[in-house]
Amino acid sequence: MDDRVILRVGAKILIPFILLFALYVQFHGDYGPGGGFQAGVIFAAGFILYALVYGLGTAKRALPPQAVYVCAALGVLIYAGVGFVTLGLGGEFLAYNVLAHDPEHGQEYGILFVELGVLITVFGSMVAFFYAFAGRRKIQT
Amino acid sequence: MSHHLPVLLVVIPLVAAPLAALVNRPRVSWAIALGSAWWALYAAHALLRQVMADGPIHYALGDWAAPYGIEYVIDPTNAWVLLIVALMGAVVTPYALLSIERELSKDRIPLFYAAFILCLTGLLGIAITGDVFNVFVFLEISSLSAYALIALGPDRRALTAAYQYLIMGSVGATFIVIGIGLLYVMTGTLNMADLAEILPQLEANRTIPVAFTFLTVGITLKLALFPLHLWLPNAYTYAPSAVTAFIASTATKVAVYLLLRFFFTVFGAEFSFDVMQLDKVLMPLALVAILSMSLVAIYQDNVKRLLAYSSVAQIGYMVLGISFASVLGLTAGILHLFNHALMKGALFMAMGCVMYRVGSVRIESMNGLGRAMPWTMAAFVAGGLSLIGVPLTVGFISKWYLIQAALEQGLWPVAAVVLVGSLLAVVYIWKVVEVAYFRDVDPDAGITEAPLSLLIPTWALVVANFWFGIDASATVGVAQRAAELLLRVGS
Amino acid sequence: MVELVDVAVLLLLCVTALAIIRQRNLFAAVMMAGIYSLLSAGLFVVMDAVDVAFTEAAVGAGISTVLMLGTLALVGHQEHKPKHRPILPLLVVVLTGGVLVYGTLDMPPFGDPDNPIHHHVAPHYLEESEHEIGIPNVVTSVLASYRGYDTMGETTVVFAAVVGVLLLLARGPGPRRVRVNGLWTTVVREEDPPELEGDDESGGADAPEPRESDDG
Amino acid sequence: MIGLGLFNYWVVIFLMMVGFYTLIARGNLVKKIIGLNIFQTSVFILYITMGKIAGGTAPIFVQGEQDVVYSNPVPHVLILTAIVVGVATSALGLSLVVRINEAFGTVEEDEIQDMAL
Repeated sequence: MDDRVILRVGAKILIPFILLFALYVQFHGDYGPGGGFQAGVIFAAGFILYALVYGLGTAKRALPPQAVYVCAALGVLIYAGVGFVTLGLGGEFLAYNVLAHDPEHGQEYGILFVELGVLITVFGSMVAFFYAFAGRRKIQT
Repeated sequence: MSHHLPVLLVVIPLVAAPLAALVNRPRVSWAIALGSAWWALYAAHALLRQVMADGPIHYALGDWAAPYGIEYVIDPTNAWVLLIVALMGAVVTPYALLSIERELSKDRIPLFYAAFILCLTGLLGIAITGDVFNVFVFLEISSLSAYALIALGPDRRALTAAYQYLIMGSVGATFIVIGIGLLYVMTGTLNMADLAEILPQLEANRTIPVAFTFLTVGITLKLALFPLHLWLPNAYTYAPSAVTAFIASTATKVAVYLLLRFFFTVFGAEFSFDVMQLDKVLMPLALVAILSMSLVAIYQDNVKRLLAYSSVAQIGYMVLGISFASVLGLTAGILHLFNHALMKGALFMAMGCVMYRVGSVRIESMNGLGRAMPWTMAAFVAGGLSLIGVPLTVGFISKWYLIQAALEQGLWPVAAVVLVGSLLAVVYIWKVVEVAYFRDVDPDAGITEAPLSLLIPTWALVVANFWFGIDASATVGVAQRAAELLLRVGS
Repeated sequence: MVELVDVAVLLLLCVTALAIIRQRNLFAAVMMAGIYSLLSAGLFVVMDAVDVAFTEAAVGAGISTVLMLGTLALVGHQEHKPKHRPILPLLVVVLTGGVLVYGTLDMPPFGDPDNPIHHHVAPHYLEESEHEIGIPNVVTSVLASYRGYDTMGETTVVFAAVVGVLLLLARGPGPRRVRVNGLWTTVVREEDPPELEGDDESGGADAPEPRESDDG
Repeated sequence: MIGLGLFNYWVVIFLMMVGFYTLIARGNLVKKIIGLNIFQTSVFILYITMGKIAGGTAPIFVQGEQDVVYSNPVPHVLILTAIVVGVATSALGLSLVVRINEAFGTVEEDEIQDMAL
């Protein structure tokens, strides 16, 4: 590990910015290009970079596979949950208008939450894919 | 509540899947799967009743009116398909409990049920939607989970079967996407009803026929119509028993439904059959499928593979019904969707019982099983009779309508092929019966009857085979209504 | 100017695609597939699809490439020479392509604002989105609200893939194979219980070195 | 830009067919997935090409600007969905490849077929 100082220092500097950028993409998706999906992938990419540089074991200690797997399922539940909330408030499924007093705010909240669901599932899924492939050992012969 | 029934039908299983994955207790996951499957059956049945009584149901998701938003549209045809899918889900899930515990390691069971419910969700979602791109999304949900489910089979060839299915399925899905894109570029809409309205107004052009071709080929790949059936025999043979029973009785049915929907609702019968001359392609393919695949089935040593080839032949019957483009023909095809699900479900589930006790479904391992597992083999024989088309079974009803439809158009050679297909079915079913009832059982093997939780679902389907074979008025009524609406006659 | 970039990128895409077919070293092929994705992302920017370009760059050139490399590290990277000439696939491809080209002949020309595609549903989104939804990015408003149900389906597709991948890969370190009399034989089925326990490597048994081949 | 006529579509069709060919003609299971990716990415280009309007701009409103022509957002939305579906399919396909390699010791189709008989 010691012979990759540049890589480690470089990653250390880059990763916070990648994660920050992901958050920007998530919350700026209403005004510019971006949204939950892109943010999720970038978030995952930042984390995968961490795993590549510092080793899979360290990465799994920081973010256990079980947590990643819960994320992947949780996002779907959040998305569908927004739908159930709108049903409960008397609207059609995913009709965000009923979420607030005026439709425009309702749409804003609805989009915020479903994009959050997308972010969580996509982040969880991409890292889960990475763990699954990287954690598989080569066949010993 | 009942107003939201269409969306709840799909969304409750969709939410159940992540829950089943999260609880991580095999039996609890199974219970969640069972609950969502039975809910789907209840909802699908309620929808069918509502549609038959009050006409089509529309549900605007997100409250955005079509064509700006995505819309669920339910008419007799897809209510019928929804019921088939939900029914098979509801019957196979209780069956899966022990069958899967035998065939899969324990730590995978929660994920197995998650994938199983996702597959159910996807199939329901395809059948219920009125938006062509939404079809693609749900098609992928069902396909991805089906690939994973098939790969779980105990034999290593399950992996290659799943891979082959994944490649052919993805080609099919991509073709469908191309077709949708071409339709969209010419019309500017993705809503099926809207497309149906705009397409006839377009002047003759070369893009729409190409879109039609790509959609047909793409769906046909998913449908496993001869000669694009290559993925099916391996997939059905090597998948876990419960998965084979479920997928064999639902996935291809939903693909047939998509064909019906695109041919008759979106493009219209006139375009599909008069302009594109679809019957001249479909009918020969269906006839070749019936004859050649029944012949191939006779030469199989593995009973699941035998039944898989028989399924390809049976898909031929359904497509044959469509290719007549008449009310009788469509009625026969739509009826056979349901009837074939009942018979193949029963047959594959009987084989699952054999797998449970014997650990193999090769013909030579079934010596004397008629005595060792009387109920299982009786179910197999009953399903076989239905497959052949003996009177008092549902198979007879399907073939009766099919032959009538052929004779109505004076196509007596076609009717003859249907009969020959039945005779071939006698031969391959007899192969199994002979071994099971006329060979001596190996007394040391100590094989006993399958447990009740496997037998009861199997026999439920067997009873349905006779029930709807003796009194077909309900099923024929729905199928005929669906056919009339698709052809836009009498309404 | 736009046309020039468009044509140039398309030609580069063709070159890359053909190079991928010819390349037998799969590592190189995967890298070129990444380039292909990146180039198409560039093309999407030229065609005003910034959201798509963003995603394609992150997924096609990022995640897909990582997954492919992960696979190659496990399965080896040399492709065999095909044994026979692929006449049938070539026929299928030429036929499919021919049909598609035939289908384009009556399609409205590229970029024409009079295309039917721009006149039915799309203008509604562009005109109404601002006061119906209230956010400036129309792609986001269509994605998350007008066609929000599709997006829920999409999220479910990703989840389905996770379920599938975990079913196939997550449990067990995989079987061991040994060579017996010149034949490969699997000696430990991964269904065997002892192997199943060995998965949670949150300890530190193999901590620092995930794989040998992909940190370049 | 209208001057390009159908040229764009034809190049895209060529790209699609290159991917399709790799998918059906090659025996290496990883190469097939690469082919599938190219095939799908090219279909994405086809969709985005359809949505382009000459002189248009990305469909994001800018405060205070009038008379702007926006490109069609719908294909963008559809393709965003399709990209996700595509990566999900590749991930599943690749995990199957890994398992096939473990079970058969090869990822070449013809060798697997010899063994599976």
